[in-house]
Amino acid sequence: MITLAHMLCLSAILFSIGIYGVLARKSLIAILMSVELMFNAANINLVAFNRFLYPDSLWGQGLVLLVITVAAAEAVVGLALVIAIYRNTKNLNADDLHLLHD
Amino acid sequence: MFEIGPLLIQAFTYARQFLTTLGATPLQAVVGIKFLQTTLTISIILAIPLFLVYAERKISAFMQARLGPMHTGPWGLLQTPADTIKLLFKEDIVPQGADRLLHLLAVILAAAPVFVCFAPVPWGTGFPLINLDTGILFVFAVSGVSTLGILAAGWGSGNKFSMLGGLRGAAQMVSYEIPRALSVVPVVLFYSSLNLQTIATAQMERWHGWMPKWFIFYPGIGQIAFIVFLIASVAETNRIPFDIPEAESELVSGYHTEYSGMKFAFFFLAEYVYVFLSSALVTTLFLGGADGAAFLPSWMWFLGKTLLIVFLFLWFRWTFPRLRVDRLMQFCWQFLLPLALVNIVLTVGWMMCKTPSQDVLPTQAAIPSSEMHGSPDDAGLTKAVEK
Amino acid sequence: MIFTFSMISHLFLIPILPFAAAFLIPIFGRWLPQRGAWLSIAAVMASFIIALDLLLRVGDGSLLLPHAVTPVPWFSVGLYEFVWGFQLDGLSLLMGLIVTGVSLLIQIYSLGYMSDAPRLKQYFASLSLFTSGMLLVVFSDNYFQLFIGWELMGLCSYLLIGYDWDREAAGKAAVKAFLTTRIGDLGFYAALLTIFIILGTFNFVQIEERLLDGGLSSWAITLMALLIFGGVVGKSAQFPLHVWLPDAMEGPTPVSALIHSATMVAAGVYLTARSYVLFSGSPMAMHIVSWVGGGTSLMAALFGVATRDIKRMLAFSTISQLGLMLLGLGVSGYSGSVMHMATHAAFKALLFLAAGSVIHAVHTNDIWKMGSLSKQMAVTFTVFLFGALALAAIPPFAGFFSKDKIIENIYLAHQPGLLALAYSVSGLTAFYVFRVIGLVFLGQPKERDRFAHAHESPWVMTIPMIILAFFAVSFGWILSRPSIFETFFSAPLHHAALEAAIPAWVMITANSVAVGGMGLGLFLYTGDLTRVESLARVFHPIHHFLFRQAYLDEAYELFLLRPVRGLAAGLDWFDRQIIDRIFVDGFKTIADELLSRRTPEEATASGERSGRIQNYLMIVTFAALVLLFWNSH
Amino acid sequence: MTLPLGIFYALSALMIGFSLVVVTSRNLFRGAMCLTASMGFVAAFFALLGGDFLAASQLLIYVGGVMVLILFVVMFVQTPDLFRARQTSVRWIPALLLAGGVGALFIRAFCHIESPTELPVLQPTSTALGHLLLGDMAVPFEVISLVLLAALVGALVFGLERES
Repeated sequence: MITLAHMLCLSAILFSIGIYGVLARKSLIAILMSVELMFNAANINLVAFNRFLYPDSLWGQGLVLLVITVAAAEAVVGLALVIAIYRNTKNLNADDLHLLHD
Repeated sequence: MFEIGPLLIQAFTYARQFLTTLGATPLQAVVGIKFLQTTLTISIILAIPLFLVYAERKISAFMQARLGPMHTGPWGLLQTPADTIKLLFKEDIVPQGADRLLHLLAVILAAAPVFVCFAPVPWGTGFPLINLDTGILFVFAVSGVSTLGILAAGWGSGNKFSMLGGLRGAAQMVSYEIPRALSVVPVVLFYSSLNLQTIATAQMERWHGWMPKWFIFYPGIGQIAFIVFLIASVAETNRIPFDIPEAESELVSGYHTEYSGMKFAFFFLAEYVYVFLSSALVTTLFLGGADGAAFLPSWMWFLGKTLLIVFLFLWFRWTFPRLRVDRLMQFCWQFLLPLALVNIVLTVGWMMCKTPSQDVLPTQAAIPSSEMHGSPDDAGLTKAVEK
Repeated sequence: MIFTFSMISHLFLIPILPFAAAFLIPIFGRWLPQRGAWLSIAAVMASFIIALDLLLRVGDGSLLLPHAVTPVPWFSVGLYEFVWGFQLDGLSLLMGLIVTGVSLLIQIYSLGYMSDAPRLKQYFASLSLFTSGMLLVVFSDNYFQLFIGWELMGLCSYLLIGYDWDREAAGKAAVKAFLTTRIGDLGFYAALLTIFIILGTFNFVQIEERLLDGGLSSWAITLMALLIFGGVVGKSAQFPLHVWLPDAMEGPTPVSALIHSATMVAAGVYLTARSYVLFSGSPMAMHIVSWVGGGTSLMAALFGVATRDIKRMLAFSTISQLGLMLLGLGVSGYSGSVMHMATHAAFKALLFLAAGSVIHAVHTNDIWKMGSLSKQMAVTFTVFLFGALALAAIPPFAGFFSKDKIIENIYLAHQPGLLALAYSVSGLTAFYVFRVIGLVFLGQPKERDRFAHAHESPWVMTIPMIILAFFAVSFGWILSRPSIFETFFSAPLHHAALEAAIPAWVMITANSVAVGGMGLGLFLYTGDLTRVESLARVFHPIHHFLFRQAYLDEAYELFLLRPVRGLAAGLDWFDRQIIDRIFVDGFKTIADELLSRRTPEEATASGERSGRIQNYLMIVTFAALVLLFWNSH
Repeated sequence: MTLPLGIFYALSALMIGFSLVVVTSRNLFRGAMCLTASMGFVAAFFALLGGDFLAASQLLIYVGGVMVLILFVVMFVQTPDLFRARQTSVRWIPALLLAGGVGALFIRAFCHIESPTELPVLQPTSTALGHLLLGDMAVPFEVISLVLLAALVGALVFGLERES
């Protein structure tokens, strides 16, 4: 039987993969993709909690819908930024983007 | 009298009992039967493009006062099998600069979703493969995946033209998905359910006894929704008025220039199946699905209406000039989308004044799936999965 | 309490009309005639008519004073309900009439005076806003609402002093005025708080009841009174905070006439009169008020003698008269000083307008450059003369009645020092007023070119002056009629007026001193000025000392502003060197150290750039990890 | 090892595999494709856990919309070195340790959660979700539309070529 523990461990693995991606990847788009991964891990958690702990209500799924929308909005703005950065600096290497710093 | 639906259901139940007697647990039996049903459906669906290709050739020929294929078999009936065999033996070339895996994956991504979309479509009484509660949404979701197939095809073939074709195609499909989904909203609102089966059966009543209560006949809201959905579907399948991605004259047939042989055939197959799926959706949503007088079996009615719509698609091909890319986008965003939105408002208005007293959104208890026409073992599946 | 239209008795309308005009003018100014001037005048006139109507209804007995209007609920904080409350009693009706009347006349006057000035919309909007602020102060029935009007007036005086801000001096003067009055307002604000804490209410009537039923320690009352007096000192330019008024003359003359003579500066005296129950409750407060008032009036009178600028002379005279009023209040001469406030408003506004028309003609403020203008500007001369006579308190004129009452009260209060002070002030006042008349109107023309084209001001300026002149002459007599005196100047209930016989010599000395000052002034400064030069040589050090206003401005700069600037510089150094250096940069170096153990330069040199964004993300994740680990145990 | 558990393990193995490819692959396009695959599997998990409407909307929004966007941007931004250079910066060792640490801690914390075994039968959720979204969650539902509007405008502002 699939239990809550299964689901949470799965989402934990996915989440840590996402963190690794954000920390280690060079290109901005890869970072954005890893962030999407983390969003999905969180969503799995929400649905799992909703299914196992509060089966009769649907608040978890409602929240996941909102999270999906916000993640989509965030991805849109992030990608627009990536395009703008690429157009100005012709490279998307996260390490080179330190204009705000000295 | 030739209602195949119930016959099939009995056949499948006997098969399931037979499997359980063979020692399979009920869950395994149900899954086995489902497997059998899906193969059956897919084989039917695969047969359709063969017919459609032939039909398109013939009809376009008649429209241009010529005869079309006549030599291969009587009246050219064997033309499509001949084509497929030809394509089978063609060498399957993969461009040198291209990403081999992606080149292959693109075809799968473009073709596979369409077959999945046929699951919730109600052919007739007792027919839908699975009585899916989120019917129409599931169809849109899965058909969205085929957009990725086009992008992958564009990128996978390595050359600039196909990439451009891929980009344009994907942009077109993504933007036409929105008016298509919005044009369905009035139907969903009206019958307050996403389930295609419920929508089809809800259109079974009659006005004054003779006029069928199909959604298309609702004055105003029905026609607009029908037209918007039809146009958006034509665009979604990249057919002539909107076939920018593989416009021969400009982009050397777009994203599937680098495809040859069986992969190319698959793309065409996917396109025609998609046309058939769209017309099936049109019939389910607007023409009352399998609703028709008793002298013909319900699935025959369904097939007839769908082929009628397919004829429309073919007819469009030889009547409308190709749209320029920006015109195409402008048409979608500045005409179709607002029209669909206005239609939603009109529908709500209609529903408000139609039944002001009774709560328009019936707090419809979730209909236990077994009670519907759907094959009885659906319920079995859900229970089994749960165990 | 549902707010219905009928509840607005027209008393509410008085402050609201100018307030509305103040906001309509900037919006619709461009299309209104005279860029909105007439709208502002119409609004003030409407308020004046309403006040007049109230006066008439008081006159024929259909309205008894004090008459409270049902308050309009505004907002409630905790238990206390803040309301828009209006109250009508002798004092507020009188002040309301004066404010609307004087403001009306001055706005008509400034049609002529400001005809060629830029930004007229802003000028008239500020004037209307000021009038509504003053009326709000005058008619409000609680301190909170009075404070709102008080602040509004401060704002408008800043706006109007700094009217032509392209002149650097005007800008500086406006800021100076605003800051000095702000210091005073701090006192008043503190008073508001203490009153609320101790008495729990802002409403005057409730305050009076709670004070009368006693049980309050005297130091509390004194504290409240003195804090209020702080606000009064700031607004009415008394001794420590008087420096802004002479500089405020940078503003256009009608502004000085309205704000810096008749209304705003009188608001301080009004406030003291309104909270008289507090002041009379603590003898120490009364003592301080009278001595501060007296001292200021003497100082200002001395400065007045030594100025070269006609408007500065009037400013000093205003400060001195205000000091006198506070002196009167200090010795519990309530009715005398309130009457003096009223008469002073009339003749001081008149003097300012006349000075304005003189400046308008000769385009300079320096009285030593003017001469024998009486022939060219006969009307202005006669009007100025009436004002001067009223100011010097020569018997038939307005000033005599009110100043005489104040001197009587001083005598009754058995304060010989203050009495001598009062006498010298009235003498000096007469002297410097007629010194100016001698120099400006009577003597020979000092510079021929100014004298040549000097001409009388247009009717729009002279008519308001003539009306004010009429009041300068008759106002004292009118106000001292028993019936009017009773309604307007009856002291607050519990205060028993000291009714004792006043010996004749008190009045005789007062008048003789005044006439003596007038004679001396005229004698010295008309005709040939040789005598003046010889006197000047003898008194030069004193004269120069007074001319520089006892170097008070320089003293403030030295003892107040410089230390404050020094402190600010020190704090800035502390913040920049210590806090930034240790905390902000420190963490950054630690973080960089912790992670890449290489500064960015080394990193770039070695080809591997230490990506800053991901470094910080690393820190964040590490911290999260530590937290996670810590609380899972 | 009942069928659902089998399905679960298969799906999760595939999903983790695809996510690892996303994070480690040199070729960005391949990474994006694998991300699409893993999102498909997430939708499968939603369906498994009773969120049928959710699974469809995840497919529709993420796979149909966001991934198409990401692929668009990857296509626009194809710098030559994008496919040859090492994709992870030198810090991948500390990153791996940190990610591993966080993952391990989470799993250690989650392992011992016991959940109720008998659960109600899965019901279709579309109607109920509809009532919930427009009933109790009406305010967040409206606010989300503002968030989307802001994102739209923001994206336009950043994305548009300015002729300055």
